[in-house]
Amino acid sequence: MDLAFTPEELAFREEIRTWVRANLPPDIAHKVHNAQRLTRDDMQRWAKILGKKGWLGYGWPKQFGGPGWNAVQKHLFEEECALAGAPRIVPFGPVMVAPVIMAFGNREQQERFLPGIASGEVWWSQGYSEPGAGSDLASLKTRAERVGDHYIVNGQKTWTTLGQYGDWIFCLVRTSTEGKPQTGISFLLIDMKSPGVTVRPIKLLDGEHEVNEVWFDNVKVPVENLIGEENKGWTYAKHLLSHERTNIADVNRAKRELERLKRIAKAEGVYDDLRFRDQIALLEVDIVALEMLVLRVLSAEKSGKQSLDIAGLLKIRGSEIQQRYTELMMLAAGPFSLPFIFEAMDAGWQGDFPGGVVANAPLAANYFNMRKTTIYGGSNEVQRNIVAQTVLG
Amino acid sequence: MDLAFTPEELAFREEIRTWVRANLPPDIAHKVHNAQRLTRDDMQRWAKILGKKGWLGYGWPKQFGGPGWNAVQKHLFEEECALAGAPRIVPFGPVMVAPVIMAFGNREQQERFLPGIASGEVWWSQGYSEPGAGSDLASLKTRAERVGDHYIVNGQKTWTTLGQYGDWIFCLVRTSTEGKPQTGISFLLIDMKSPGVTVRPIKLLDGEHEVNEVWFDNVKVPVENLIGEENKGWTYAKHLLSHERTNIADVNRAKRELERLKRIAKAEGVYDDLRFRDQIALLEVDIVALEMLVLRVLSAEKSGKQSLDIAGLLKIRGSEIQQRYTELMMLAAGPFSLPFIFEAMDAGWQGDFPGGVVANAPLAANYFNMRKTTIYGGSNEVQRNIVAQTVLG
Amino acid sequence: MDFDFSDDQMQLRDAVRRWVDKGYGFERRKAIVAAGGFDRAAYAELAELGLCGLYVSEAHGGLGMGPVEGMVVMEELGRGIVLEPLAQTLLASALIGGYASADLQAEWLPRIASGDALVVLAHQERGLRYALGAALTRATPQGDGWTLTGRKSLVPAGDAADAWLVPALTEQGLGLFVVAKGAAGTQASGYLTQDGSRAAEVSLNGAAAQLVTRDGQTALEHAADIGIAASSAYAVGVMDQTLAVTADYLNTRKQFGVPIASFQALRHRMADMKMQLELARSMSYYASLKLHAPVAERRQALSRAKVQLGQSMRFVGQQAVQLHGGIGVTDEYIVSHYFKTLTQLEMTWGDTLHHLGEVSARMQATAGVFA
Amino acid sequence: MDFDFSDDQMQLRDAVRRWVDKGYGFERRKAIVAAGGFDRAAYAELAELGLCGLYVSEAHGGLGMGPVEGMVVMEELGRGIVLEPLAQTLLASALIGGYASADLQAEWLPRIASGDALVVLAHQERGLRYALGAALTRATPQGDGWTLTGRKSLVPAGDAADAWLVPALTEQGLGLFVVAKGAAGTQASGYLTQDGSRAAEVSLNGAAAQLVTRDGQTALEHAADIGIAASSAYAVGVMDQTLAVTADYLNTRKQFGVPIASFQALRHRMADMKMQLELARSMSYYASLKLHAPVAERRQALSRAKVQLGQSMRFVGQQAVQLHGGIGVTDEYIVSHYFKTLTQLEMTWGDTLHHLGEVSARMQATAGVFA
Repeated sequence: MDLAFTPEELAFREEIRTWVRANLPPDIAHKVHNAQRLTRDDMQRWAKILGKKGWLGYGWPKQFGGPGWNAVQKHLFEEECALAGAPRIVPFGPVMVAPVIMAFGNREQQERFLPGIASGEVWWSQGYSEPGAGSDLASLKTRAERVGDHYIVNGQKTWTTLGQYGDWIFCLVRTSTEGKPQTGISFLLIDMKSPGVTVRPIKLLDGEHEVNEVWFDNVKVPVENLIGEENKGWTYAKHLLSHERTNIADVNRAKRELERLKRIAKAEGVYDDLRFRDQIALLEVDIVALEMLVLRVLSAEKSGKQSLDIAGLLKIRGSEIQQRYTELMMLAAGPFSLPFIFEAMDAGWQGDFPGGVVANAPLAANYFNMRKTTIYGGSNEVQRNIVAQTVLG
Repeated sequence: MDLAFTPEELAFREEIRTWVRANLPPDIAHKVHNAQRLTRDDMQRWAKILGKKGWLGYGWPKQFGGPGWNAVQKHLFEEECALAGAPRIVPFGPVMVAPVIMAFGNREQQERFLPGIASGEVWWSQGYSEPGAGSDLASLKTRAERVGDHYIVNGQKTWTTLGQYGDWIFCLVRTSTEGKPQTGISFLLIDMKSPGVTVRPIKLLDGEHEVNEVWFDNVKVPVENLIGEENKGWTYAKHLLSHERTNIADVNRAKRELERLKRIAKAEGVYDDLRFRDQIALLEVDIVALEMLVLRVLSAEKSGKQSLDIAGLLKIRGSEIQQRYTELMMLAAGPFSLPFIFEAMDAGWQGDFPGGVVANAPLAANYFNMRKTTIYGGSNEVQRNIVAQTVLG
Repeated sequence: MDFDFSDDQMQLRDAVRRWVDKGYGFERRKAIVAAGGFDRAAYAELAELGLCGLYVSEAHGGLGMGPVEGMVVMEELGRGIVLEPLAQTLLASALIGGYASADLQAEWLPRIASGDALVVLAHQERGLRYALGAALTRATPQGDGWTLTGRKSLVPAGDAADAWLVPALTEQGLGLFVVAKGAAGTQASGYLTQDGSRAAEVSLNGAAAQLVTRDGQTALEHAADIGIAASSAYAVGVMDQTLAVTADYLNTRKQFGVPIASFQALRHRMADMKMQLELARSMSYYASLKLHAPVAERRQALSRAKVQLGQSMRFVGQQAVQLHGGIGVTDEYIVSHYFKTLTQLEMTWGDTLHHLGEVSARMQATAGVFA
Repeated sequence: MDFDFSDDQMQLRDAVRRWVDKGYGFERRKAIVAAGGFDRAAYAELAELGLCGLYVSEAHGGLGMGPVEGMVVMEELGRGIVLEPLAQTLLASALIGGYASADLQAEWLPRIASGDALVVLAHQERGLRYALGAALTRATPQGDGWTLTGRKSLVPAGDAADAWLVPALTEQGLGLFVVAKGAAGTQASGYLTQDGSRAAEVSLNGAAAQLVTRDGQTALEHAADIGIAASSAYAVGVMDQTLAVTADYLNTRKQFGVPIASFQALRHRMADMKMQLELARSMSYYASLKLHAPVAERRQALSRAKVQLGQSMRFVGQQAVQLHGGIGVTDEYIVSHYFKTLTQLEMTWGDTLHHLGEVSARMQATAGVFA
């Protein structure tokens, strides 16, 4: 048992750090460190830089062109990116659909789709959720009927994050209504430029256009876009969900945001107010404890010697902490977080901000936005059901 | 709408205050104010003083010899008793069984039992809970078989508070196994000196002998001790439970104990420690809010104009607050609450107490003891079920 | 000790509720937010109901009512998350009616009561945070009157108002002044706030002002306490509606083939929300009923109330969003607007930690509703 | 970065676990509490397992092991809520081994390792609360040695110990001394504490003492940190067992015809307890692995750990009792003893608020496991 990273791990981290700091565009890092709005171009620029280096698919095995890193290396990469102020990698392509294509797609699909994902050229979206099917994913209703060498897809997906930018979307669709709800589901890749696909924005409580409804009206999808076997999609989807790893706790971002919280508290004059400072101290303990929890999971993954039943805790705790740091940032600014000036959340805004501190502009919006974290990806209530199952059977 | 008591209510309170302060034995008040152990004699002495004045059955209507006070007057009486340091009235006789006898007993039973309760001469116990039947009271198994002009009672009751002092016990017993569990239950009054009644102590986590098991082995009970009709006991028991009033929140005691907490915090040097003091301040707000909640219920009872759905909140909040003040008292003393010296919790103990402050002696025991409050009288989980029902249907 | 409402109070409540239900629906509110967060026409409707004159004496054309009526009205406005700042009108009329000269009263109170003049408090400055009583804005005597120079932040509906009540430093300490918006040297620039209501930065550059009182500190603290009581009542209205729509949603929404209201963990959350609502309602009563208490008792009571309200608002708002799931974080559904309103209210007139500090500093050996 | 245990560590764990399971059952523990809360025979059995020499160098007859082994052992003792204070032995041997002269080491360490001498820290004084470093006890040089006068409270197993490590004020500041129990002028009077373990008041009246180090402050802070790490590990063992018996109970106990483990509200509580357990276990690792870090980093880390442990212990202990219902508050059933042990541990080496203050005072711009 050893808390220190090995010399090899430290050298690896140094390499990553040097490269990230040299290649991350400073304008993007500045936006991330100040929670300013990122454009599609910001996200794409960074994705393509990573893609060129071969690190956009940083979790990929070597056989598919990835770096073949182990769990600890992936974590160190994520940490260096987060601390340097890199945007989070949009996960739908490289982190979500790619592993499914690698595991269950045929060689032709792999050769066709993986390069565009690895390079950052092709933007993928996720088509899982439907209205009325939240945590009860298997109750989905979008139909795909086989007609000759195509499927005809009809239905609606929702909460499609950044779907307005999507080139392709991977979808769970119903190809059979027989048996249990889980058994009639298939996994389809759909070109979003196909006739009959409509993307409609959903405005969230922070005023942002972050998620969408995606409608399918007699959309023709070639059968070669089916992953694996018909009606086996649930199995592949579960593989994908099990692939969501420790990064779900997002502890590295939490560490960066804790620094930002302290900067804000100092600027607002509450860092030396014992009452407020105690709240930060408690959050610091929470973040260190979460980081230890993450490291334990990583170590177990790396060595393969222990089987831990704690991965289910990461999402719950990570999301609570995300909500808490945005809450404390807003409370630190207090009255000066009240102005909700949409344009002031963009980089380079030249107007006056009430109280004069434009860094406060996005604080309330960040807080509002983070309410989603305990809802999405399996609500924390569903996560508690799962944890209880491990304890109680 | 008016926060002030009426002149009549203020005069009433003054009368009560004067009498209580003149008649409450100082040695008993001293014990209560310092959470020292009360003996049976302490409790009986105060009960008889109240009984002589006609105030032991302070909630009774005039027709049964009570003072006929309204809800606000009862509250003021309870408050004056609590603040003066009077022991809580042992409720099983005057508060619990007496209203059942008044409502459902026959005149002979009323004449036979009520005077002994009103005077404090006869100590009653409660025989509701059974092992295996906690919140699921209706699953009780103690049997009473009718044989001639007697019932033969067999079975076991548990958690019988202060049952070691009991002269009589009122019991829910099963007289029929047909129909729903609730329909075969009868309400019996049993002389605890009857052959076949055995009382065994249960030691609680604080080391005290506060509750008991009561065993019935072929105990003969005359049929004239049956309240109301056979198999209708569940109705009477529910009447009794609905009779537990605002005093369940025990806010008056909480106010007294908040004073004690502040005394302890001062003695331990943490009253001026901002971090600890904030905890007291938060509790103070909680207690004021609870008192307002209680006053709203009282006002509604007095006027009969509003129907409030908040009485179910009183038990939850009151018990949480009881636990919190004992917790804070213990934490105030910190290391000096660790010694667990049983004899030092009695009045007049002459030994050395570690750290020299004998007032700290009962703090841990008080904290331990109060864990029961969120469990008994319908656990707070059951209470939340009930509250949720009022909100959600 | 009596918490029943009088018949008059219930009639007042019903009148305001009718207006909110029929006249201030979610769609109208959205349109007002889109148009800048304040609607003079809606404010005029409040005046027509008599609400702008609630705290104005009958001699000056108002209703001459008190804190309980103020509470009744504010709770109903909370139900509709009404954006127009009636709380400001209540405190402005109380300040002018309680501290200003007879002339000043005669000049302003009738116009406030009629809704012709919206007068709001402009006290926030950068660096003050929740402190009352300091100010960088300076007041200088000039002839019979005064001129003010400084800058105020977050003035509610500040660019739509007709006058501002401005605390400013004189040589003798903090005074309270009234400045008409049209006066030379004044400038106001408005913007939206978190909950969709309007605020403004107000700059004063030698602006002509009338003195309300030389004891600005006392008046400002009084204003804050009226503000806390009013916002507490408003928040109770918001939370009451929040619980209602959440309960409806849980009973309607199905997952795994059953209404999610059947899940015990969610039921218990609902019970906890009910607890927080009723504790908040209790302390809202307490706040309003203590508004006429002696100053020290009043200040202590209002801080206690705000500590309870702050906790309740945060819990109820966050949990309502959570229990709604995805739809809870959308702009189209009303629950996110309740949540944002409750969030903003926590940071209005001092947040929970601030008032916990006040309670802590004011603690006595004994405590209770009557102490 | 590796959280696997070595084979040797697993063997050590198994050996201790076997002894706890077979040798230190609940009945034996009850008997020890009834007899005063400390059993020399049980302590001798710990010595036989080699545990008393865990931190003693092999040269002095010990095992020369480190914090990870200490953690492994303490967690297993926690599982059995073992009353005999091995944590004291660990810190006493670390202090003598790390700060004392070679002579003093040779005099005490072999006897500590063999279990012949139980040496415990006597640092608490009235008024100190959780502060380290002050003392009213005075040390006066006398010939080659020193004499000590003062009174120490809450000395673990203080009247059963053979010697005490005593911080006392010299003219040059706080020193650390060792005092043999038999020495003239010493007196110890023992009593039970909350969790059933033993403590004593120790009075020193010109008692002969040997100097361990003139830098008593550094040594005492080191002792506290070893104590926090040891008690954290012990608490994790207690909580692990607490969860296990609670889960068993929920699966066994029926209400309304079904096991109460089927109620979602209770299931979620269990999930929250699991969360607190694993956060605590994570921070127990962190505490032990930071014991050899530079002083400032070590102190910060151990305070962070205690803040997490304090919260976890309170939640797990209270909820375990609650989920058990009536039987949870009885003396006969083990869960109340877990609860009391966790309660006492929170107030040992500084409670949650105390260490939150430490964390707050030591905050830097950045933070994390490695900073």
